[in-house]
Amino acid sequence: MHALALLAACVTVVGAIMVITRRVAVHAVLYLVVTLLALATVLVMLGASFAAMLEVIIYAGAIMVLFVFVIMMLNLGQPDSAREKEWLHPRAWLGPGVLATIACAELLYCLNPLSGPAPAPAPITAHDVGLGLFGRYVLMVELVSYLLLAGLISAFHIGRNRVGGR
Amino acid sequence: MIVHDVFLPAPLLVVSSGIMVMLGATAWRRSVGRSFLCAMGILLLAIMVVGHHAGTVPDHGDSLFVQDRWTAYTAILTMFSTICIMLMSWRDDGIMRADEYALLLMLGTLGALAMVFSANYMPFFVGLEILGVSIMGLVTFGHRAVPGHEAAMKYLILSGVSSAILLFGIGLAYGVTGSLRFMPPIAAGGVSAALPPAATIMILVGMFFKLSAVPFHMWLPDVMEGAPVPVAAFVAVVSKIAIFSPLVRYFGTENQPPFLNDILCGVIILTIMGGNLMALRQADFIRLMAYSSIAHMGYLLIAFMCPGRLQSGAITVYLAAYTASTLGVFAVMDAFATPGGPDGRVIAQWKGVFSSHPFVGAVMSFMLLSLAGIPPGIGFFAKFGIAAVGVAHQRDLLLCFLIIGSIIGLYYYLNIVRTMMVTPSLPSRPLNRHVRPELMALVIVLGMIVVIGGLFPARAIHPLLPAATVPSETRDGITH
Amino acid sequence: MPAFSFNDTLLLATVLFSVGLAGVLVRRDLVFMLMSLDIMLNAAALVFVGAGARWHDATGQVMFVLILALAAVETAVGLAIIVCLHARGRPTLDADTGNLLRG
Amino acid sequence: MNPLPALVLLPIMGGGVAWVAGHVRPRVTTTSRDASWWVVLVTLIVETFVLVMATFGHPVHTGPWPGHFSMPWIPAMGIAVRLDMDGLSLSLIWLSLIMCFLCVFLATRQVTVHAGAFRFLFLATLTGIIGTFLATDLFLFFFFWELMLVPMFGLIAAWGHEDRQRAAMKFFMFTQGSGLIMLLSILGLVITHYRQTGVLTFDYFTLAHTPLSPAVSMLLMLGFFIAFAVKLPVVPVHVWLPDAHTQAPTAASVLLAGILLKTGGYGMIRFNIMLFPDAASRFAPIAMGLGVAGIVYGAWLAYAQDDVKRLIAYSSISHMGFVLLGIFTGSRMGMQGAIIQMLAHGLSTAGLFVVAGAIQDRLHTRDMRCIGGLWAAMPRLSGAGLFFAMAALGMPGLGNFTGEFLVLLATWHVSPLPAILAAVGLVLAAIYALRMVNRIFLAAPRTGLQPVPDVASRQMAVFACVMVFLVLLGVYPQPFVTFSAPLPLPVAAMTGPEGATP
Amino acid sequence: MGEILLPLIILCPLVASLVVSVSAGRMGACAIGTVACAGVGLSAVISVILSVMLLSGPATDALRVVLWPWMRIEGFSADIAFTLDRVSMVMILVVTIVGLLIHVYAAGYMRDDPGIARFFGCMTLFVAAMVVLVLASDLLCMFIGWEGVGLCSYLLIGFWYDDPANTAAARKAFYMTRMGDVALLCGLLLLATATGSLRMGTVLAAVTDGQLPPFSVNAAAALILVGALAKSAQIPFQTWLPDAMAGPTPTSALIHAATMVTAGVYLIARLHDLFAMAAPVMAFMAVLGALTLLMGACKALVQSDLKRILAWSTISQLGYMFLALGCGVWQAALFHLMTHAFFKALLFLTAGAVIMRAGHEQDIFRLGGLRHAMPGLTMAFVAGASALAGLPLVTAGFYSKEMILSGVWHVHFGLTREWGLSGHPLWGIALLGAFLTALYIFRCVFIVFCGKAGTRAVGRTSRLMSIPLGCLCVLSLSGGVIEMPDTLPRLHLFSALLDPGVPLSHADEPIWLVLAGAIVPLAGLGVAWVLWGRRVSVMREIPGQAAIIRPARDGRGMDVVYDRVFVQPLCLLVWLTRLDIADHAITGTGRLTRAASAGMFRARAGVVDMLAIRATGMARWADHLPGQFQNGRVRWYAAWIATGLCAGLAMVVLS
Repeated sequence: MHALALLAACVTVVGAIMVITRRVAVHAVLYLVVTLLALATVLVMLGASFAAMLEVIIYAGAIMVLFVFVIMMLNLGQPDSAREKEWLHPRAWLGPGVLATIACAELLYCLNPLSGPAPAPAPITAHDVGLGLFGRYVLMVELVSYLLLAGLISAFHIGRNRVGGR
Repeated sequence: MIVHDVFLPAPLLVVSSGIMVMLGATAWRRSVGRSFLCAMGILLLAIMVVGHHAGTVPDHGDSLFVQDRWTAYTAILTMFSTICIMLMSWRDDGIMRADEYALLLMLGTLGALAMVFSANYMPFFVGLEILGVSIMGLVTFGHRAVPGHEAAMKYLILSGVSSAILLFGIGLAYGVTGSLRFMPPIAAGGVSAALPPAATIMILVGMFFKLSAVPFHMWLPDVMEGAPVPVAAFVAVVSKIAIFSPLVRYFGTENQPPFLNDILCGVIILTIMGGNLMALRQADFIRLMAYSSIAHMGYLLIAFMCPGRLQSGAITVYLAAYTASTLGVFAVMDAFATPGGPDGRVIAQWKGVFSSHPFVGAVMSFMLLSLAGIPPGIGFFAKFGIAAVGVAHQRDLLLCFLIIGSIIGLYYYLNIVRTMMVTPSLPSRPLNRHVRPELMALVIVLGMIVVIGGLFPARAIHPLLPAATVPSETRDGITH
Repeated sequence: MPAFSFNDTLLLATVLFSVGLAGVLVRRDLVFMLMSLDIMLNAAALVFVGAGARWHDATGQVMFVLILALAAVETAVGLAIIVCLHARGRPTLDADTGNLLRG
Repeated sequence: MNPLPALVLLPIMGGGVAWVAGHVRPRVTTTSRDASWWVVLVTLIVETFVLVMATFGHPVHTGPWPGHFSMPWIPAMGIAVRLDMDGLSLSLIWLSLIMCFLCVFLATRQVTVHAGAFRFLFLATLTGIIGTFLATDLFLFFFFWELMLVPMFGLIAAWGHEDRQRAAMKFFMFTQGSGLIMLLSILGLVITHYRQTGVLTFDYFTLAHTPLSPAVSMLLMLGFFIAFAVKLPVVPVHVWLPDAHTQAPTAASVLLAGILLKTGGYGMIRFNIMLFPDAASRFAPIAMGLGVAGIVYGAWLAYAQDDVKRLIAYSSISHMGFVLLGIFTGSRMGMQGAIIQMLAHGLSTAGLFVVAGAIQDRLHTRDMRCIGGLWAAMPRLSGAGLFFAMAALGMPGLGNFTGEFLVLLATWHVSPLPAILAAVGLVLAAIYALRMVNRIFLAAPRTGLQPVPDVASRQMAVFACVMVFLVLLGVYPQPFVTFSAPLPLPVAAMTGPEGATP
Repeated sequence: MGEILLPLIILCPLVASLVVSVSAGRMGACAIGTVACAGVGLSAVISVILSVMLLSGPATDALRVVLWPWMRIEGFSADIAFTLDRVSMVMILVVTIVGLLIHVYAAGYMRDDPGIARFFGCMTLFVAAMVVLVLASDLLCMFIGWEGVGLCSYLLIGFWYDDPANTAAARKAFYMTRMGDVALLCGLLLLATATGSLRMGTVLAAVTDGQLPPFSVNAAAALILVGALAKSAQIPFQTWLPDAMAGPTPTSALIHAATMVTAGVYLIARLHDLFAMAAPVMAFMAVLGALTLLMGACKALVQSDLKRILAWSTISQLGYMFLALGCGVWQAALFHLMTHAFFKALLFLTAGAVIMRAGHEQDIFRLGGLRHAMPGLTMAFVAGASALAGLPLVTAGFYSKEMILSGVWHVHFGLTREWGLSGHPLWGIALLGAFLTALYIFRCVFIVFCGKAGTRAVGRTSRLMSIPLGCLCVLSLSGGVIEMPDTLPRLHLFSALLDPGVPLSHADEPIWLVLAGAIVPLAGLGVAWVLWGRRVSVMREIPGQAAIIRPARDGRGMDVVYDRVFVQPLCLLVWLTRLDIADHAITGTGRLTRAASAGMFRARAGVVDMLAIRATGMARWADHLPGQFQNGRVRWYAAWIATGLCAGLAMVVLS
């Protein structure tokens, strides 16, 4: 395995851990961007360059902007110290942490006897993905458009309601 | 070349293009009434074209969608429920202020239909998400904004978690089999034996969450409580049917994996007991219905667990009974609510309804009795079918819990009936002036369905499940 | 030239998934919850891409696109709700306090 | 025309009309004869005609028993509307009708609040009960079995006395819960039959020939037994009965005690004994023990009551103990005794409940410590009460004695000890019955009782009819005995019935 | 014709009863009395006619009427059937004729009572039931009458229900006899099981043929005996009869002296073939009868209530009858039954008239010197008293008692082969009883009618009342001459009538036997005269009453025992079982009682009820628990999802 790959994986995991442990939301968003970028690297190494591009552009680009926007809008830049102090208390995170660890361990056990050499196929190019997207899965694309429509309308309604409700 | 690979059941087509039409109409001139009418027309059309499809099934059989009698049945059930919910919410003044309600409802129905017709993880998952996102929007339509948003938030987080788990499971399955075909993964060469079960379990967790089986049920009461009454009905009915239909397909096509038995058993027991026990102490009608819906899913899973010639009848009748009775309860609740007065959400408000609104009280108790499984409602036959299936498979433990659960259920359903019979200390209020004729018609129609279905359930017993589940034996052994 | 075997991908995805899960479970702030959710979804997406690489199938990446869309929608709606809740008198985005809906 | 479906459907249809009629003239007073009451009366009269037709008409022997009706219902599961009638069901239906007339004349006129709905529920209960007596499709039987509970629940919960809600819930929970166990047994039997023959049917006569292993048949029989035991009621599961009887309005009490309990006995004869004779005979010692316990325990608790209706309710438990005892003696004599006891108990207890209801209507209390010395004020009512109390304590010459004697005799054949213990129950019966008589009727008049009107002569005439029936059962039960005998299950080859029915 | 007339004997009083009951409040007292008397009178006339017809036929002739089959079930059959043979003929005559006389008397006695309709309704119903009892040829059919008379007795004892004591007495009577009835029923069940029928002929034939094992015979006989003892108020059931005097006097005369209480005697006489096969039971019965007669006499001697004296004397006389039955001389028992009916009815009716005219005063010590005020009644009472005492030759009682005495003297109980029991001690007891009888009844006579005037007599005895008294006077004085001891002219009309085959003659009996029987009552009379009769009475009261006699006089010996042993524990138990636990705790009678009452409360509420409550509580608790889970926290919910996931995966991992 490439050292780069190892590094990317490590950065991903560490970044994720940093995301969930930050007190300040903006820091967490930044770490999340780091995580996503590292993940894009991993995707590239998996031969999915198209996916990596999307990850960078849409995820790290668009979605994270949403986060930042909301955080700034709500003025969450400063930690809510009274509340977040509790976070330092082991009581608050011990149980969930243990639960997540158990889930992780069990999943890892299921995957553990890893076998079989990694196949070394050619990378899947954007062409292949495009053929899939607009060939077999064209209906899915249409459906996803409805998903986006639903999200749009929901968000619209929620937002509109806020104004109208005042 | 593309068209050859596309197989699209007509209802999906109709509903999705209908949504476009509605969008267009909204863009042209906003009118809530028109969009409702339009939506109902589309749904009726979709019901009519159930069974037709566009395109052909690909030769290799790896189609995204599938169409058979089971899908047709559940699709009709779904769309019928949506029509009922539309009628229920037609002149609801909280909802009528926004015309996107009908749109969201249609989108949710589209998602549900996508799940119903799916033969592949992909449309299943996308449909699930469309449904989920629509529900998030719908939940916020209530009179009370904050609970609605809180409910939507809860639903969002939790369904996000469950979606992630589901997706992870699907991903594992895809990794194992290399295909997104909708069936339990089977260990193929090169991966560990523990991987397919793990994938199955993760998928199941996702499904159970949507089905609100205990211990993944917690969102349902909160969401239903925060939502307006018609939306609560939508959550309780349409999303349940939509998830149950693929569930049957998922495990119906193959022999069930052996480890599934224990898990299902445990979940069923937990679901029946949890749902019923928690319903016992509810003072809020909608929460009670939520828990009762959880318990009903538990009963339904019993039938799901016991393949055989009785299974299809049991499941179909139970679904129909559950749909009709639950919709009936919500419709009556809606009819009972008055703009300024009680909204019928608290059980105590139903005190003395038999004196003040005899018709409402009678229909309500009728629906509740049907839910409790007492004749002459269709619920009686439904529960009978479930028990028959259980006995045929000698699921003794489950049957015990079925009976215990039913008795507890009886208690809380009857408790409402009892409350309605209490003579009110206050003089009875004047009758609801805002009688909505379409709502009354809906209540009457649902009542008729429950009665006629209870008295003549024969029509619903045809084997509708995916062909593989029904043994090939014909009905020669039947007397008469 | 994939440097990751499928199993390694799964390993990474699992860890990522667990971290995301832990985040949802541990944090009380809704924004953090949404972010953790995104991490979990990313983990799932990673599995798909890895599996697609294993079978040399574009389907994995198609799924990736779909998951991406989902994540976008969920984040959008979630943030809308957060903004709305914030405006409605829940200045803290604490998911634990001030619950109106409880059994 | 086949009278059986008409028998079942007439009451509920009439009830619907009565409900509507009750809405036509909502201003109802006790004195004005309102339309819905007349509808009920007409319904019952028509029903009586139909029943006469069924009794004396010349049946076409299409089924194994004299009366038969069959219509497919749910063919996919082998369920059909199968109604069959033999002497047992016929006599119990007659009893039901008599009870209903009694109620209509004496007890339903007092209901003024939502009288139409009351009458509808009343007749709906009757439909359920008659259906239970007639159904020979196990599914249909269960259907009616559950169906009769709902209107009864409504009657108790809406028109009952002070603690009606709890009583109604208790009643419903117990009977319904046990019904579910019976459902499992029914399904078990059907599925077993299906496994062995490949025929999926709920037909009683077909299922009766299912070969069963002893353990299975015992299990299935127990399932049936529990449901019927709750309904009968047998002592450990009688808890619902005192409350329900006490809190129910008079008409509902009459129906409950008069016929609803009889469905339990009917079920035991028809399903426990006739479907699982072997298992029943193995179970007989326990059942007989339960019966004796019921006799003594019921009588004992009846003695400790101050509430009139509660006292009568406990006496019902005691009497139903005899029924259980008789059914499980395993001999024809015991079964006949049980049937006669059911008929007689229906009449006598119904009479007592009507009397108690009349007292409550007048004095607004059921507490025996507050009522007393009614003879001076109401000699007619008191005379009726005395008569029915005597019937309840097993006075020879009245119906109850005939039943009890036959049961005791049959029990003595099996084993003298339970018979002696059951006979001791008769002493206790005397104690509670006379205690009641001496508290209410023949006692020093209480001070502070305002003068109350006696029952009218017309109503006395209704009482007199019931009394005549009781005396007839007491001194000339032979026609009833032959008439009400349950016909044996037909052997496969047999086409016509053997039993002597008129 | 007999077939039509026989049911009419029952029907007439029954119809009269119905008419009287239904027309309550519409007919006047006179009309009611007329109807009742007419009903009973018709029945008496018919029975006389039938008796004549019967006697004109051969001796074994019997009139049998099967009205309709009662029950016909495999293994058992019973009919509503009646038989008029000579035994029942005697009884039916007694019942109807004495009944008629008492009815006529009662028509006068009860004239002013507001409840006269109820009274006559019950009285005529009683006659009907009694006739059923007597005539029934089927034991089960007889049981109808047997219980029917009990019911009427209950209703009539509690006739004046305003006084709780009266209703209590009525209930006591019913309960006591009901216990006996249950025993009798068990006996009948035993016989029915063994023979498949309860027709007397069938049963007796089966028994005499030896179809039944001896144990069954003995058991059946013992059970029937218990029933008879209870009905006839013998030891140990004697306590109800004195209390039963709470009813109107005609009731006491008819039911508790003349007819109903003798039903037990009659029953055993009818079944004497059965009892003949059960020697131990016979011996037991004889001993019990002897004890009862002695005890009854002793009790009667120390009573001060006139009606109670008569009641105890009834018990005592019934003891004679049981002694006779036990000794196998059932003819003598029946004979005594007949004469006893005459003179005891007479005594009661006279006593009733006396009491009524003396202003409802029943205490003999407050009465006194009534001889002058009411000479007619005095004569009647003296006639009855002498018949009761059995004054030789002139009274009916003498002959019947003599017959019993001689029968007892000759009896020998062969209990086992080598060991037997002679009847001589019993004879001694009976003789002693005869002495005491004379003593107590003449004590009563002397105290009430002689001596100082105690109370003022008011009014007159009405014609309606005096005519029956006259008739009964004649009957009780002369009714006995149809049967005489062998020492006297050999006249055995009565025993010949009953059992023509075997004339009951004891030609070898010593003459002193008869003499003893004749002298002892006279001696009793003399002693009574010495003690109470002279103008300056030696003593007003039995000496030494302070210590021993008071409890006896109270007449409550057995009552107290029963009260302590049965009634009070029962009442206590019931009291405990009806008491609320909270109430009881407040009374604070200690922890033990509390625990006991808790247990009893549980028994009352039904243990299962309790369990159900517990179960509900558990369910509530279990229901509350998940409520803790549903606390509205998203994280918490998500944690449950994760837990579910973990559990599912663990299943895979562990498998």
